[in-house]
Amino acid sequence: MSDDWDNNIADFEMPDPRLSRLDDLDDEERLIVDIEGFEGPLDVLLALSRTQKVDLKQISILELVKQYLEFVTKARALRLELAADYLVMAAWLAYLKSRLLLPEEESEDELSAEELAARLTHQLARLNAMRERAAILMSRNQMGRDVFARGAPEAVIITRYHTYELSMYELLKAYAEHRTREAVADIQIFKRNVYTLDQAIERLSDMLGLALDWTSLEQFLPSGIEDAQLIKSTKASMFSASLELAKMGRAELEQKQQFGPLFIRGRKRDPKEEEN
Amino acid sequence: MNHHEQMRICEALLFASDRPLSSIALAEQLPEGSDAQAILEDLQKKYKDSGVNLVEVAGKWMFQTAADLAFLLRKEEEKERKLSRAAVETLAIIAYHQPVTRAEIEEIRGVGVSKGTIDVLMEAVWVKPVGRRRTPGRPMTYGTTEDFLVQFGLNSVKDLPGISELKAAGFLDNVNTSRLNLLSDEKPDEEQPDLPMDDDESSSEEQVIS
Amino acid sequence: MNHHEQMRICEALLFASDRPLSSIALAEQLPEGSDAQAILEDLQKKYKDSGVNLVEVAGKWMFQTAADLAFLLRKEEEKERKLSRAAVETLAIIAYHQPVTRAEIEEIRGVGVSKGTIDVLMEAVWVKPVGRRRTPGRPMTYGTTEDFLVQFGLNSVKDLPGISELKAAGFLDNVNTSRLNLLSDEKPDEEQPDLPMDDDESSSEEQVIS
Repeated sequence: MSDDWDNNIADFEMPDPRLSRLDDLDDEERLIVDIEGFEGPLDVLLALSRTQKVDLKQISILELVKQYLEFVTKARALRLELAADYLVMAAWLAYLKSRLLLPEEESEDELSAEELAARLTHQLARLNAMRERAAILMSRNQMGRDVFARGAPEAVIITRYHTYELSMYELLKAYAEHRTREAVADIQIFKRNVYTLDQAIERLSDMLGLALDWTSLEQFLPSGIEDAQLIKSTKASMFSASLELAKMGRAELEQKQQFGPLFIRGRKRDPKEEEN
Repeated sequence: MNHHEQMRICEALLFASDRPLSSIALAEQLPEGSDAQAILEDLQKKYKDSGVNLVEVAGKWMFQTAADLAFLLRKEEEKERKLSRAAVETLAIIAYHQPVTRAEIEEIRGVGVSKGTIDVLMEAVWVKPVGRRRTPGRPMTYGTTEDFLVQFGLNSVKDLPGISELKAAGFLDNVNTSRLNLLSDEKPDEEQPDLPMDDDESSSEEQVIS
Repeated sequence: MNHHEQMRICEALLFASDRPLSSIALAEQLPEGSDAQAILEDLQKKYKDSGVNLVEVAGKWMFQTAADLAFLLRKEEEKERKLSRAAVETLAIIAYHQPVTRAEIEEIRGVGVSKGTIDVLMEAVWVKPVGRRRTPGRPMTYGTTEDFLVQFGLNSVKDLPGISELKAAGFLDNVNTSRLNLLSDEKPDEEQPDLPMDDDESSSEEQVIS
């Protein structure tokens, strides 16, 4: 392919006459600067290469680069926020151009400029070929458009492997929908009706001031609670509160037997402890 | 247009039509002055000894399997059944999360799974019990079958598209955008190539607490 | 059972179906030792000049209206799936390059495949996931379906128009998907588990006939 490719570096000692050709083009021959109409830089390059009206293998990379850079400059003037893809391609083409114009350096790790250019040409030709094939494919006689199957098919007995009909599409769709639903599932956490530990400590310490003798903890439970859940919660919190107060040295606890009633009484503050 | 050409046209029209056609309807497709009736009779003769006959029913014409070959045709009521939505979703969850217990499926779906749903999938030979979970109660776990892979042209369940691939293919797109945002918020690009189902573990945290 | 009777049976079965039937499926309905292939060829000859032809698509057989009558039958008002240019191109790339990953499609087109493009092709049942590439990330690969072959009247993907020319031009070689490959000297992926075109599309999922 590189044989066909006609950008011999040696030819470019003098300004390439072809480079000036673009300036002579009529306006209508030039690519209209319309980014929206294109699907990315490769698409633009392909369209530009077509304006050279030659076999894609024969395109002049230098002219192509020139046209592309001009296109991008104009497009940028119109729309500052030109997509990064276009600018990356522009930068790369500018680099390619410079390498094509400069004398070739011997380098082992880098591809030669010709190889890079050939690669770009190949990519453009491949895209072009796929487009042509796509058009050919779509112009074939299509089932349901040009040719038709039996309009009123009759069911046939053929050994069936499956009784149920389900396509991959339906399966994936179902899972995706499930995932989507799940992602937004409203999580409702109901506020539980609880008697908090803070409430219990506050109530217990207030009441301990009044009862200095042993008193069953049960007696301190707030009255008038109907909700079974809340009663449980109150008991648990009051028990924890009693332990907490005992730990703080503000109450004493006593239990005569296992599972027996728990007695509590307030403890006078020991002045010595306070000092510590 | 000669007679043979006209016969071909009628033949094609009758073949492709999803209902019987009248000779008047056929005549409209033929050059003026054509004798549709004669053409139809010639066609009928042509197919007389074939596996398919051209018959006239209620003044209209249609192709029909020859009566003596009716045994080849399936009865209507054996028509393929469509899977229910719940079944499709359950199948998808089993495929992605296998081995999975019924309770886990219910947890993932957030709805109960009736026994019939799994039965239908087992009847279709897409799902089978694959073992028991070593947890209290030793619940049965389900997985997909060889037939499942065959049905969907997969080499292995690992070939099912992962979440990011579903997203990329546009499957997670069509629902509504606010939902999509929520979904993509959790983790932008979780690539879970090997086990597409693994990125689902978080679902257990979404249990309703009451 | 004589040859004529066997022909009638195949004729009836094929005529009754709107999907292609394999010669194996047909042979199952014939007496043992019948030469289904020979019967099918005779049937094809019988219908050669009719308005309906017996064609071989997707490696199977079906009756369809004669291609030269398309002008008469073409249904334009039908909600013909209007595919976007991107979708058409993507379809062609998948067809010619299969199995192909999304990244490879993007590389060939030089632009990202927007969400929904592959989705649309999968919804039309022309494209399906066919497996995973054995490369890092195990990307999903796509291929075409039997429906695709039927739609475009192809016997197999090997019959895609101009495939040998494309191959000769090197257009179907491995696609280097490393970003900005133009700059890098990376060799294309060595690993290409399934040879693009030698895969015969014969997944057994397609044996279901309705």
